[in-house]
Amino acid sequence: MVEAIGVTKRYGPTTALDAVGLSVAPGSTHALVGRNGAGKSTLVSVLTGLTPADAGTVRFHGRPAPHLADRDAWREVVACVYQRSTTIPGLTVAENLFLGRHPLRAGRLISWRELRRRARELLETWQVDVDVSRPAGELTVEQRQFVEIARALSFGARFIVLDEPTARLDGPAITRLFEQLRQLQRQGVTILFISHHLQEVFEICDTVTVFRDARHISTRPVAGLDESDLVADMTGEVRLPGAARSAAGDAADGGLLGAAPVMEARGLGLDGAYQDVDLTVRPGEIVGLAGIASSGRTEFAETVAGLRAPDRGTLEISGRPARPGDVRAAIRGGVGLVPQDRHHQGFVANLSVAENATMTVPERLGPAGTVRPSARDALARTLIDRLDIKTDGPRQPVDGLSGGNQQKVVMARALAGDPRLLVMVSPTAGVDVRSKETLLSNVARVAAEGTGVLIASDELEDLRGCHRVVVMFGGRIAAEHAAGWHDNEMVAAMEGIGHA
Amino acid sequence: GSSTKGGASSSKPLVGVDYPRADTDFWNSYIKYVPQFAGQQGVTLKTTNSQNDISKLASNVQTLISQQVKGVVIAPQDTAAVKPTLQTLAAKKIPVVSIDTRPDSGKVFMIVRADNKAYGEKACRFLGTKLKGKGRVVDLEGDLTSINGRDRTDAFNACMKQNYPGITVVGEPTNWDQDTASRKLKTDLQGAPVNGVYMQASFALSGTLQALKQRGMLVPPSNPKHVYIVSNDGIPQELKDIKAGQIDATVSQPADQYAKYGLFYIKAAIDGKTFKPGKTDHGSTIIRTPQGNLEDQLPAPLVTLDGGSYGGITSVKPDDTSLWGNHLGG
Amino acid sequence: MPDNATVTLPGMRRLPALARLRDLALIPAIIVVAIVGQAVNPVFLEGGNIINVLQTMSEIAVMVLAETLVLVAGKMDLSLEATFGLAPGIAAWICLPAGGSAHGLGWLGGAWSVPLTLLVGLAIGLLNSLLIVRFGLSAFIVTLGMQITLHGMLTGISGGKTFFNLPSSMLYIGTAEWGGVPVSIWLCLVLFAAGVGVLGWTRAGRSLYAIGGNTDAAKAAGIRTDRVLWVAITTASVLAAVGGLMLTGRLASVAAAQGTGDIFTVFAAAVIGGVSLNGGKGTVFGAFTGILLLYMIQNVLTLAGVPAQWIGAFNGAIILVALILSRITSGKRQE
Amino acid sequence: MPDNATVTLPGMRRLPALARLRDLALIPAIIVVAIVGQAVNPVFLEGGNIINVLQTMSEIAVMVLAETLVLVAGKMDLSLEATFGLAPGIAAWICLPAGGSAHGLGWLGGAWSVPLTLLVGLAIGLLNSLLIVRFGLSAFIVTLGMQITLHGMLTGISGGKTFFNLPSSMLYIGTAEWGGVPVSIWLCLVLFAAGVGVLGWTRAGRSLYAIGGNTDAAKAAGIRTDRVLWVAITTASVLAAVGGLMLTGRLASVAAAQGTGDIFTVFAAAVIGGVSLNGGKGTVFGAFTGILLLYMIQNVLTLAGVPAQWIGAFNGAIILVALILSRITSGKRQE
Ligand SMILES: Nc1ncnc2c1ncn2[C@@H]1O[C@H](COP(=O)(O)OP(=O)(O)OP(=O)(O)O)[C@@H](O)[C@H]1O
Ligand SMILES: Nc1ncnc2c1ncn2[C@@H]1O[C@H](COP(=O)(O)OP(=O)(O)OP(=O)(O)O)[C@@H](O)[C@H]1O
Ligand SMILES: [Mg+2]
Ligand SMILES: [Mg+2]
Repeated sequence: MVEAIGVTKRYGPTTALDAVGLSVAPGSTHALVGRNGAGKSTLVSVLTGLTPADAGTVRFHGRPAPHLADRDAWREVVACVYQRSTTIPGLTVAENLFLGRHPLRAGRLISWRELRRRARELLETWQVDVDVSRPAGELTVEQRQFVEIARALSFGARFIVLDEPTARLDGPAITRLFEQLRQLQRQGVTILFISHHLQEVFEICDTVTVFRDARHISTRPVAGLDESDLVADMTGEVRLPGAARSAAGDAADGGLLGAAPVMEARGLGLDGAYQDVDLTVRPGEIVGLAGIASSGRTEFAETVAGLRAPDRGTLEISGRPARPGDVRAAIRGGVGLVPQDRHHQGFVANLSVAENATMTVPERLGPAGTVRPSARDALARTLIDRLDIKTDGPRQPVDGLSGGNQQKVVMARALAGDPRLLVMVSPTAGVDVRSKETLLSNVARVAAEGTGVLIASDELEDLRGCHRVVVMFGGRIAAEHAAGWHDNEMVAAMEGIGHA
Repeated sequence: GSSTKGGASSSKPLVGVDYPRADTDFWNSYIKYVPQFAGQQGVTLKTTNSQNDISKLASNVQTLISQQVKGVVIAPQDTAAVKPTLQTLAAKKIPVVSIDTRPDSGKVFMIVRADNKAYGEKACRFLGTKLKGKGRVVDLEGDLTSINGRDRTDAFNACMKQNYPGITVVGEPTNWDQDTASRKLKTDLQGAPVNGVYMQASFALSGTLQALKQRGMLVPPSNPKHVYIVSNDGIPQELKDIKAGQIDATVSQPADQYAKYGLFYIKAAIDGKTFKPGKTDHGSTIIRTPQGNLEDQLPAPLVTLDGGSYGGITSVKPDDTSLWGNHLGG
Repeated sequence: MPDNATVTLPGMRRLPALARLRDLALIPAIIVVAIVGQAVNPVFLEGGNIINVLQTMSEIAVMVLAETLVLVAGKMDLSLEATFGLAPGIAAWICLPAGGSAHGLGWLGGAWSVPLTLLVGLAIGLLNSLLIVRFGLSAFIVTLGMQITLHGMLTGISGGKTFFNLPSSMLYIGTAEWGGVPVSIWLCLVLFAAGVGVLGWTRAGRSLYAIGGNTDAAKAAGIRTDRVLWVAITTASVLAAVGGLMLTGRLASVAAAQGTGDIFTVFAAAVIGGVSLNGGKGTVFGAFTGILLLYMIQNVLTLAGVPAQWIGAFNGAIILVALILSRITSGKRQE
Repeated sequence: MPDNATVTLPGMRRLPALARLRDLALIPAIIVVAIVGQAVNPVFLEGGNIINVLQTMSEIAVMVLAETLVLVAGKMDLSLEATFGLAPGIAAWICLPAGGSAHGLGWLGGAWSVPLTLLVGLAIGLLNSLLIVRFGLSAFIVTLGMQITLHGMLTGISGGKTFFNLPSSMLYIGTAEWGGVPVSIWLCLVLFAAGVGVLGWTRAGRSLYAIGGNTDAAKAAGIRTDRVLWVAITTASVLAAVGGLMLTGRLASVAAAQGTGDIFTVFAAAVIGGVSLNGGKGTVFGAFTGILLLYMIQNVLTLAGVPAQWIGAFNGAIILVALILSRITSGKRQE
């Protein structure tokens, strides 16, 4: 079906792809896994004709790939959901869905009514409820992700590439996605599926290819394979996953004894998001805030970090009432934040890793409002090692990093100030297994050192390390589980089954 | 000047005046004079400002027409592009007086201007005489796209070539911008010695003086290093500088006369008077232009400290009461 | 009307039908000005005066249309004002007889002048595209450099003098009338109508919004971004040439300074009309209301006989006020 | 030097030490011009001429510095050129005696003129910030409106006349010399040095890059984006006022048109110097090389005695060439 032979791609000094080969059999669902920066997305943009390869060839059905400029031809052979959002904020959802293929009426004019009708139809099949004439820029991350998926799958291409489609989706959404994928599989559509959730690979893929450090490592049938083999291939070392969990476990014993809460919310409410939420986080305690997209978890977390001002209720950070909606005050009060959408709020793309990582701690960079590059780079290096960020060095611009490594930079920015309260929203979205361990074990470590942690997420791995998980549903706290809960009860709680 | 109260009565006919621009000393004194003389000449005014943009002039005249003016006074800075406007006015039988410039084509009742070529000529004669026909002179030209600027340049160069071949002229276009003027002058001062400067308008005045001062070349005529400076316009500051011996001469543009006779002729036209070539009662001559229009050529006196005569050109002293610069508020 | 119009009208999200209302944002302002104008001077609403306003704005309006194309596609073109002067200038230069007061070259007959004008516009557009799209230079600065160069070339070929006694074919659209209304007004309206249609109801037009909004995304969606940009930038230059032709006709001449400084008005009109400088937002109709508003106010000022030396200050104040008005009516922060 | 310089030099990621090389991108060009200039006219490299170039560029250069601040922060200021004229204009107007040829108001003594100039700059800056930061209006169009308004106000208060016989305190920085070098050159260099320091090595400076690059991320990192923007925009206006003061001093007068049209040069210099119009990129030193290059070339042209009518075309062509040069040396597509 599709065949990449000896594809090489360099970015300046970085080699993103080193003579890799990949061959996807017709009708198969082929997983592509690898650590952050392994070169997956780069291969994707080569396979979909967005970036030219420095060397090597790509063939579809044994025929050479179309000319780069011939976008239509590409669109016929392959459809893709890219890791980075490709919706156009200014245009409506409907138009985003049918960009470049608007339904026409007499005189080759666009029929907007028809366009909206088809858009509604399309989204209904995905049970996404958004007004199709809203600008895409106003959608939530999840909604936007679905728009992208729906668009890609609606081309009717026989070969579909999905680069971390689940990274920005919550549980039920992922289930919906997989239903659709199975349908396509039945129709004999070929799929290239990229994800850092290995269980997803086992769930819907039949073959899996592993990349490591820009090289092709292995391609094997999924059947009869177990997770540790994959991780071994990805990391190049044999080591059992779940280390993160135990790390968090250790923290659990150390924590909880902390006296005064670092964060205390009383009857906190934000119109249209969440209502009378009471929540405390103690030093050394890791509190999970579970819930699906619409549950209000994200908004609550952002309120704690000072990104939003609550409409009612009180919020205290380490005993002192927080200045509502003042991030700077929050940071100075000892709050560290890992925001939800890294591209939007996480980093300044064209600034260096160092500048981004130290942005929250200006006062440490030099006396009297000055910044000593040496001091900054030194501080940055410690963070790079601590989070094991794959980069050319503190001065590489963040836009040169792979998705997962960018996320680590955001994490570094949050940890730079040794916060007393660490607020994280979906912290491991798009982060590979090992990096996920690194991130979570860091969380465990800072907790052990007495920092309170609030993780707003729906990723079970994120939540597993928590001492307790508070589940939100429909803007209210719906349940609370102590550590050691079972996946399905947690999922059920998030779906609001049993109450509401 | 905004429109004076009271509509157009037969006694005080409504006259439209379009000001070419409001951002130069010279045209502002003109703008100041027009309302003053309007009363004197017995006309009511509607005024517009075409901000040195000929297409604005066209549409301004349109608005004047739709306000039923009986006559129009314009000062087209582009003598070619004004043609369609003149045609429109002719079609509406509205008499036109053109101030300061001579339209390349089209019918006007009277042209009131001081010959820009004469400015260049006078400047050339003065410098030529003072420099005894040899030396290096910088000509700070106006803007190549301005007809008046070009007339002054051409006349100056022609006169120099013909009468003082020993003098080299360095022409520097300045877009009427004093910073550009002073920058280019300074650069020229780097090269061979400069003996004279001709500023085609007063805009370059103080920039030039500063440039010379900075290089210690601002010395009295007695000193052989003296640089002779001729300016143009006759604004009060120039007259002061001549008295102070800072500059040596200027050509006084008759801003007041422009206003006075512009309105005088338009009123006459409305009253059905007619004129023919020959001397006038105000020391000027009316001639017939190649285009067949009448042109009242107002005198533009050369002003020098001693009021002497240079190369056959008589001049007046800077305190001469006939100079508009001497009876003007500011 | 393009749905993206909703962007700037959050309050109306649930009412797509009202989407196009955003385009009407300036209509209230325009009505107010009309009333004020009438109060200031009863001449204002007379047919003659309205035609005068429309005709004097028609040439610049065509440039506004051109700029809108480029802005929506996420680029800028500062050289339009220079093309506006140079295109007819070169045509006149080549077609006018050599020697005499005409200072032309006399290479070609007068019949060639109009095609030549468009050709020059085309050439400039292609050059701009080459530098911006092909070589990836900053559009702002490329076209700034082009603007200065082209102005300079016009001064150069004309020696600063004005071209006149132009071939009659060049004068036609600027002078002729159809049904008592100058051709330039008709032409301007037709071009804008076409613009509304293309940008609102054709794939090519919509792809401009896509490119202006997010080029990579547009590429991913199968749009040939480079090609679309070439076409947009080149079309803009040709339109500017047409505008210049209209003015040339009306003034029966090409002044060496034709177009100088107009680009400011063009941008002001576009932005006031709701076109974003960051690309991907704004409509042709909005841009039209923008330039119309500006010219109406100018006309009112003239009729009101504002003191000459304060005209400038007024013009600026107007742009600010119009801007604030459109900010209020759209209720959205601007980039 | 700001690390973001590396951004435009992918090939050098491994060599942070060379990062600053990006700033030197124009140095080769400058050297070439120097050689050509010397060949054209031996006067070129004489001290007198070099001082002449530096002094005549110093005033505009200060505006370039100001614009760089604003551009790095992701905004634009077109009104600087007007502040450049109006600030000293108002000071002169208020301090010059009423009546006589001075046409001032005579409200305050000459000693006040300099503080007044700066005050006006400050006021304009605050007004700009209010409209842009507080009301969220488009910086481009706000400052365009301001530009026209302020130019108009200068024409208005001066009645189009030039202010002469200024208080001596206004003339000082434009005329005095220290060690044979005009004060304005010293001042210009000092300001640029300060600029390099602030944008390169202070929090406030780096925060400008953060804001220009991604305002939301900067906010989320605790940077007081609004406050930083207020400071940047206001400082820029004050700097423009200083520049205006320098020119006023040098020409011992304020012309009604002072500053008009300079903004084009300012932008050209900044962008050629590597400052991005999309914010977050570029350095003060780069901007300096930009303006220096432009003025050196201008000077060479004057010395070479280029035919008057072609000067304009040359200037434009130069900007294009310089642009292409910087494109090649930086090897990165520009926005
Ligand atoms: N535009 C770019 N400029 C410079 N370097 C780049 C660019 N894009 C990718 N790289 C480099 O190429 C390598 C591979 O990046 P890529 O995004 O393909 O990794 P990935 O496998 O997709 O990682 P992730 O799972 O985090 O998305 C990374 O080291 C990255 O630094
Ligand atoms: N490392 C950094 N990167 C980007 N911006 C920064 C950095 N450090 C500080 N800033 C911002 O630069 C500005 C000046 O920094 P500074 O720490 O002096 O704040 P400030 O103005 O003194 O406020 P306060 O008086 O409350 O400390 C502030 O807006 C700050 O948020
Ligand atoms: Mg990736
Ligand atoms: Mg501080």
